[in-house]
Amino acid sequence: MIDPPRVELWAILPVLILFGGAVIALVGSAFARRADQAPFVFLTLAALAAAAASALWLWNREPTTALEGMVSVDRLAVVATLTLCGVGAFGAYLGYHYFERDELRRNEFYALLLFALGGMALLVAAADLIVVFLAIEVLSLSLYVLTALTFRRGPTEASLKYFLLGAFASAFLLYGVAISYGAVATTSIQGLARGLAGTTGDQSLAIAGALLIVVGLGFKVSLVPFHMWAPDVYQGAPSPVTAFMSAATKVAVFVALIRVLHVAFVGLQWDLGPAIAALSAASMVVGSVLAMAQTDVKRLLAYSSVAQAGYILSAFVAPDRDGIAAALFYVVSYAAAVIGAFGVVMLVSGGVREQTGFERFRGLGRRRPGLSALLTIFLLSLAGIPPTAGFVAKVFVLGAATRAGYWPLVLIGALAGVVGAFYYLRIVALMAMREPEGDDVADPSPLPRLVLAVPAAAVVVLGIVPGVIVPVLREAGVLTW
Amino acid sequence: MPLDNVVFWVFAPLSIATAIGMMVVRNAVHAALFLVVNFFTIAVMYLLLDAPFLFAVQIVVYAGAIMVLFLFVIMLLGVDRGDPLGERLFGQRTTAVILAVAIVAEVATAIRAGVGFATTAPEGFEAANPGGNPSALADVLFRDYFFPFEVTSILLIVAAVAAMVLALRRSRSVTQREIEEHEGDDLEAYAMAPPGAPESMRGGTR
Amino acid sequence: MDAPWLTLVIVSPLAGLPVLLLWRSISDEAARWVGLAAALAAFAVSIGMLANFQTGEAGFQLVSKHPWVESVGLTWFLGVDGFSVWLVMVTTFMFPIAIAASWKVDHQVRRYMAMALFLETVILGAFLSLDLLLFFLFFEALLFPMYYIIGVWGSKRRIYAATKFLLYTMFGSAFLLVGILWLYIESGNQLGKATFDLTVLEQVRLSTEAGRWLFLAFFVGFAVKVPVWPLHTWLPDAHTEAPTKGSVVLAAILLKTGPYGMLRFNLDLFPEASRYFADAIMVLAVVGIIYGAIVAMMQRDIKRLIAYSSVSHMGLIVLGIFAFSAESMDGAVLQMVNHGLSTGMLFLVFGMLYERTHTREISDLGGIVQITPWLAGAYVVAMFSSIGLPGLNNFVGEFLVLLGTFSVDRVLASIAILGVILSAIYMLWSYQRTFQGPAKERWGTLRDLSWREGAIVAPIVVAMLWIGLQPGPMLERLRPTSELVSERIRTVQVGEAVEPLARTSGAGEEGP
Amino acid sequence: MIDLIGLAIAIPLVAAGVNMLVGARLGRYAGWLATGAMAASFAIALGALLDLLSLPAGDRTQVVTVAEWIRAGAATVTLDLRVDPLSITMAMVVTGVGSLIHLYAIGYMEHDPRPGRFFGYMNLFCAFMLALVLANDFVLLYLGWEGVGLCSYLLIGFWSDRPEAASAAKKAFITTRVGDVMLLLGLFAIWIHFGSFDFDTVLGAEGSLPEIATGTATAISLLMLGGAVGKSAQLPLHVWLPDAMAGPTPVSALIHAATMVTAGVYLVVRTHVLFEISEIALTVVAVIGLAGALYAGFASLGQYDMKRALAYSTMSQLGFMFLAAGLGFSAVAISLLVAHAFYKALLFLTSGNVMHGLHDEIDVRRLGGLVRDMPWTAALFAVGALALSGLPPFSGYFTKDAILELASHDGEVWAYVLGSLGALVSAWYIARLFFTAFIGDRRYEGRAHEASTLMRAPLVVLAIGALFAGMWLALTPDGRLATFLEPVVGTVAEGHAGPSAQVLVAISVVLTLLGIAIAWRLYRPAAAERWISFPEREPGLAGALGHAFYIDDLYAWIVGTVGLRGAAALEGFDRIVVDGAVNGVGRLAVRLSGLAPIWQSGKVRRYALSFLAGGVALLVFAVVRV
Amino acid sequence: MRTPIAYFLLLSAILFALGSASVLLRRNALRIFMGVELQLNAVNLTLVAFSRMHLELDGQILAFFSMVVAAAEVVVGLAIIVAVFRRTGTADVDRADVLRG
Repeated sequence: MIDPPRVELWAILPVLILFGGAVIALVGSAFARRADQAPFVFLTLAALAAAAASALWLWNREPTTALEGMVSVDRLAVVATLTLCGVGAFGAYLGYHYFERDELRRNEFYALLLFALGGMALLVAAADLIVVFLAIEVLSLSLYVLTALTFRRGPTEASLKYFLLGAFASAFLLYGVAISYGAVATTSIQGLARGLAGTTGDQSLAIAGALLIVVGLGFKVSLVPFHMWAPDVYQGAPSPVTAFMSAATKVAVFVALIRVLHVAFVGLQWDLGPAIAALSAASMVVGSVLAMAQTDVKRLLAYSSVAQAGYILSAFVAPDRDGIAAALFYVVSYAAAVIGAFGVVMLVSGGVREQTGFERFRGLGRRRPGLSALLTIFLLSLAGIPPTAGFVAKVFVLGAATRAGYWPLVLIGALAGVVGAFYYLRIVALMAMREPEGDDVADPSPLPRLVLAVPAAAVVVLGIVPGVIVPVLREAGVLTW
Repeated sequence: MPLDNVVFWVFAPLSIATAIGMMVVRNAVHAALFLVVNFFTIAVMYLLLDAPFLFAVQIVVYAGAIMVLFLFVIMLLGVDRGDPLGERLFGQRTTAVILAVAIVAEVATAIRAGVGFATTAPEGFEAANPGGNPSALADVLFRDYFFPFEVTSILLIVAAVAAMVLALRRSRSVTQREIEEHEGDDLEAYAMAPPGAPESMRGGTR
Repeated sequence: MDAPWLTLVIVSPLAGLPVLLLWRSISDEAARWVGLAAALAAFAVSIGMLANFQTGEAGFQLVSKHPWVESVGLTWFLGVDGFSVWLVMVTTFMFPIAIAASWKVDHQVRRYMAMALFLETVILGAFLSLDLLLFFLFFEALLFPMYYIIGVWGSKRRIYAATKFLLYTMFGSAFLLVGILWLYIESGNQLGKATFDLTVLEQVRLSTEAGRWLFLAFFVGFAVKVPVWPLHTWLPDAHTEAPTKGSVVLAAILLKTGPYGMLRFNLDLFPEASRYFADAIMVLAVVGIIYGAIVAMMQRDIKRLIAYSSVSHMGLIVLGIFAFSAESMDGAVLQMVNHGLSTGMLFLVFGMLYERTHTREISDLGGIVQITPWLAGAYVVAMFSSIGLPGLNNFVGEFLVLLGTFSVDRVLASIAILGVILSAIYMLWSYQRTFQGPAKERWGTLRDLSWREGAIVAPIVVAMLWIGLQPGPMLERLRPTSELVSERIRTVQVGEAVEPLARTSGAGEEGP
Repeated sequence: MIDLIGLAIAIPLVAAGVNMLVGARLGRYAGWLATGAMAASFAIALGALLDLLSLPAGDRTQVVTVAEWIRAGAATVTLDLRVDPLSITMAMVVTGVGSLIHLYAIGYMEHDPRPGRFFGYMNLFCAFMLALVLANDFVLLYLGWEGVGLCSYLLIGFWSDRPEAASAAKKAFITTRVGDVMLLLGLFAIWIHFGSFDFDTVLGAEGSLPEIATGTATAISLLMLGGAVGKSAQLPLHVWLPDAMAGPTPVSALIHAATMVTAGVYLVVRTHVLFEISEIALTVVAVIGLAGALYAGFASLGQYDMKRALAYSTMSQLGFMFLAAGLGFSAVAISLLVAHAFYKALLFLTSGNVMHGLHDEIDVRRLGGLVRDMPWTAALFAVGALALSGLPPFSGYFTKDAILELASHDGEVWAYVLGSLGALVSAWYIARLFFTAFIGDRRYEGRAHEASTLMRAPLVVLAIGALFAGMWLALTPDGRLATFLEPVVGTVAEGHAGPSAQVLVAISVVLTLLGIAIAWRLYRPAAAERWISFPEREPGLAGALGHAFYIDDLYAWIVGTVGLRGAAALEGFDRIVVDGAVNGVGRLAVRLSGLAPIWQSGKVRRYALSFLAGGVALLVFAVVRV
Repeated sequence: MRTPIAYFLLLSAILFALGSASVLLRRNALRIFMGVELQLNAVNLTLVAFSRMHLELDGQILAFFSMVVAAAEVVVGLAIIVAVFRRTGTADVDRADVLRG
């Protein structure tokens, strides 16, 4: 007879709520295949709200691990969960608008979205590599399906690519977990930290494990050279899915990376640092350069997200709370900007036909001043031009990298920023400085604009008074083990 | 020569051979069968490593369930004609081989540093298996790992949903000919404009 | 009167922004007036600032310092001293004029005015911030509105020019950013608390090596803005393609952020490196003077010509800064203002001509003077001001710069002075080809200056004469600062450690 | 009155402002306003002069504090004015001759559409000129210096629709600017050495020489000389003066004969102490002056355009002044300056009459016999010619020949010999002008109408000055200019070398008559077609003289061909190399980016390949790192 | 047992490499996927070997979980492949290259 495990379900309340909502939505969609989607949106939003509330409720808990050390209760998880809920809400609404407009009934969308969010919420709280692995699988499987959700040629192809490479990547991730297990005889994140603390001698095995894990996670956040799926999938997937995926996945996986690199393998930081820096530099350069010649906005943004991932990663070479806070701030501002950007693209591109070529954006400033203004704000933030959050974020991460002494990386980042400005502002120029041509397929409905004004406002506010969240993020940056 | 060595040296080459076979044969069905054999050999390895339960699971789940599923799909799609071995991507094959070898080499180096080629596993594994491997596993699984276990249930639900959503497609399946006809409209919607955009698109340096 | 003058100066242009942004259906005329009113308000406030400026103080005044983002040590830290006070004044002075000059802008007036006001705010911020990160924020924020103004309201190749301007200057500020962050971290290592506070960073002791590298990083950042030869090629394109107001602001004010940055940051923070590189930079500057003038001579496009003349004049300013003599520094700062007025007016008046003729080609014009004598007269005034005729503003600046430089390096000064001849050549030659000679009948119907245009030009002329004949009030306000800085720099020996700067008014303490 | 001297500048300045702003409305009253302003400032200057004379010779140097101009670092510049014999003499010339020329211009410009502008510029010029001569500070002097340059530019190019006028204006400004730059460098050097721009500090109070190394003094003086040469159209910066005749004739008379061009002489005299400290500089001045005198004299012989001929004669006369200054006879230089102001203004204005009477016909080949149509003008011209040629007892004799006399007394034989040759040539070319233009039979159609009284009156005054000013200034005991100037320029050392004064007088008279005789021989009415057809017969000589020995053409080639080619090359370099590099980088980046599809081929196995490669690379790092 | 643990690890490494190689080399989506399966099995072998080495069962548990994950992946993966096949009539991944650049 075995002694029963301690089951502290409160510790994963947000995750439970999300999964619960997912299951309900699933059952609902199963029974009401042709029904109106509105109830599903409300259900989703309600679930997100509840999850966010419960996360807030966890804020003041003493940092600890629960469920036999599988899940960690700390402010990092809370902040990440809140961000995810926000992103999820926008994703849900955009999806609703997207499918509603073309009378596609895709009620599974909400279930899958919630499943993915649940997996992410679990990922950001994971305290054991096996949980990391499982959570990644949950969100990946959901995303594979979401990608294909319109079953047109592009989405299915994108889904196939995403899946094949994703499976390939998860094999590496698992191999990494296995090797680290072999090296330290545990898969608990804090256990790894303790095990590696003070160990001397050749750490090749542990380092190999750590790097394989980085490969697995790096794939999800599309770091060069594991990025090549991103352009195809971002372009192929339905715009709302792209928006959700590009924002939420980065939030979740980067938080997981924080746990892996800043806790589990913190003992190896001086060994891993150069590798991280190399990945970051490669991502910034390749992403920026390849984005320059793009003539499809969605694809351009995909490449840019590769570069953005590089910027976020550059904060990881500084293994301290400031580095973490910098990375978190960047992730948050990036999430706000990118979901907004893809949202606008969705509205401009005219439904599932997804006409996202440059010609659609020519002279948008004349036809749709509102949309072009919104997109301009988002692009400015992505380009890191003040007074937007992107600027502050860039300063934060590069500052962190400087503190760690990686000033060549900083220089590369700054110069890549110039290239970035080139292609982001190319779109601005396209919208504001050229005459419109061709027919206008943009979505006229006002509500989405209002919704997208929220992240725009967030981007600007964070750019002017980053102080409103920086203390919170620094709180979240305090990791105990 | 102790028995386990003999077994290992019999099955390890066999395992590699079957893996290679899986990789090189043209016919998908044959490949799948090779893979089944390979899974068997791995199961044997589990046995050598005192993991009888996994030995069983391996045979049942993999060789049994998964590969059957594979074979089923192969048949369903009728892709067992096998695909040509000719490589169209330049340098793909060479690079792939080089990289594969590189992986083995590197992992080997890491193992040599971390474990050492000579070290054998310590005795006394029985101590870790009170009441036999399965029940001991049960203890660990349902105490320390009960939460991941629950997560796997979620995972399986998601998988089910995914399969449902993907499989219960609204549109009927189409034949190759119809594809060719519909190719066009899809292409103009999804194909990329060739990079190196027309002048009008270029905001920038000239 | 005790008020947060500097903050007021910075935010006052924004007063008009809410109206312009929120009132979507505002009529063009109303939008113009709102823009003008806000700009004038800013000017009024800056007058107040000037009134409260203590003459004879070397250090920072009217300091206001409030923590902004404590966690990173970013502070809203503003202060004005002899270097910045007149740059602020010329900014607030030129903006209403520039806005009034762009009355003819006919499409998207609302956005145009909004951008203009935003631009003014960030420029003022750049001149007034004593917190490096705050400065960099404003310095970067300059780019987009300028880019937008050039790109939307510019002429044919506007997008190319705008993009080039943006990328080129961003390229420079990339290095600047790295330098700032490096210094920030270094201050953290040395003083325990990392900060962007200039007055604190002056206390940081840098190794000679580090100091020099940082100097270069900062210098590149500013050199592109100046622009120092050979980083100048963005300037002609930007000037040429920009709308009149764009050119005016660009020439009159935006370029000054470069030399101002060198004066404020390079010299203060890296005195040793400044001395070490001074000779090389002076040579670059002199090359710029001569080169810019000669290339200007061969331009077929008036705006390009003026742009290259800017390259030449800005070279003189850099020369004055790095000659390190009190006279040359006074001259350099004065010259920043003067160049703003004279080149600004050149663009302004030519812009008025362009509104009538719609051509910038020298060869298309000719004989204008008989048709529009007043317009030509205005152009002549600006032209001779920029040639450096005594009695007009530029002479005082050029005289002091060359005098100070001569006392340091006879040879360079003697070469640089050739620019005085060359400027006469390209200016008078272009004037002859555009305004003199037999009048082309196609221009027979041109209107002369309207009262509005006259009212726009008159203040600048007055300012030119005032500075030209009575520069005393300006000089005596900036003299203490320049003497302080030049004294410090001159005491530095190349390769030796540097004593931190001791300001007469410890700006650090003031403010909450 | 001395304290009010500032008004002498202010009044014309204000008048200029008024004329330039609202001159269009004033119509022909613009001229009267300007003339009135000049008269007023003449009155003030006169008053100041009288006050000065009432003072003992010792303290005839008064400094009027006006304001501080520039103070930066250690440098201080004031707007103070200096009233001393030298400056007041110059002021008298400027205001006196100036007023007369203004008066004349009223008539001359009556048909011009924009008199306001014209008289505005004229007044502005006088203001600047007065600032130049009254300055007590080198930088203020420089202000005047550049200011007169500006006005000369504006006035030469007054009829800017005439291309040649526009070019001439530009040429004048730029050429003099070359000199100005040297002057500016001179000022810098002065500041470096003396730490001040103030006359008293730099030149030292009366008698006391400033302590300064000879080398420095030489450098400073030569730089100053550079400025003077530019302004006074001496070799080698003289090329602008003949072209400057494209401006209205009163301008030529006022600026390019009477006042502005003499600024150089004034500068040399003003700073003569520095020149005297360095002997070299002094010699250079003398040589340049003498060379200029001869060169211009001969060049004048080759001109058919009356005004150009007079321009060269001006240059030659200025050469004599420089010669005098260079030999150390500053006082004589100044007296020649004064006298020259009278008769050269007279000559120009009479030729102005000719143009005015013959609708701008000025080529002597198409004149002749004017004496019948315009007797007044002919007579006045004759007076001017006599004064210039230096026949006693006219001004030229007491001034120009005085120089030669003193030179020979000092034993400067070379100066005397060549100078006398110059004197002979002067007589020759001025007589030539008179013979070719005024006597003989008409070579023009229609009738030339005599100038109006308004235009004649000032000429008469000038003529009187031309006739007797020299004598009065040289002989009358208290009016003697030399003694008056002594406090400033020091005494003229009377040498006793060479032949006696009487002999020299005889020689000079003989030479002058000889010059006139030669002129009569060559240009008498009977020989008209001979000298008109001279170029056909002697193209080489005629060309050399006519083109003033081709120096101008040489410059034109250097600037116009070599210079422009070089500039064009540099412009190309800037466009193609410097800018090309920048754009090249951008283009390269975009090209690079265009290569994306090669690898991003859509083939998932490629993606997997690069994925695996990345993983392998990281693993390599993991194992070989140690 | 006296077979060095390293042998098992090396074996699994080799299998993993072969798995990845077949992902890179095969054009049929199904067979690519088989390669992935082989990789997962190789990893399982590593896990079990390490668990044997460390004398604890966690490794085996992990292997167990990975099997479950593999199963789930297979389900989804095959579904996707089927969907693609229905859409395009082929399982050749090289022909799924509409999205590129």
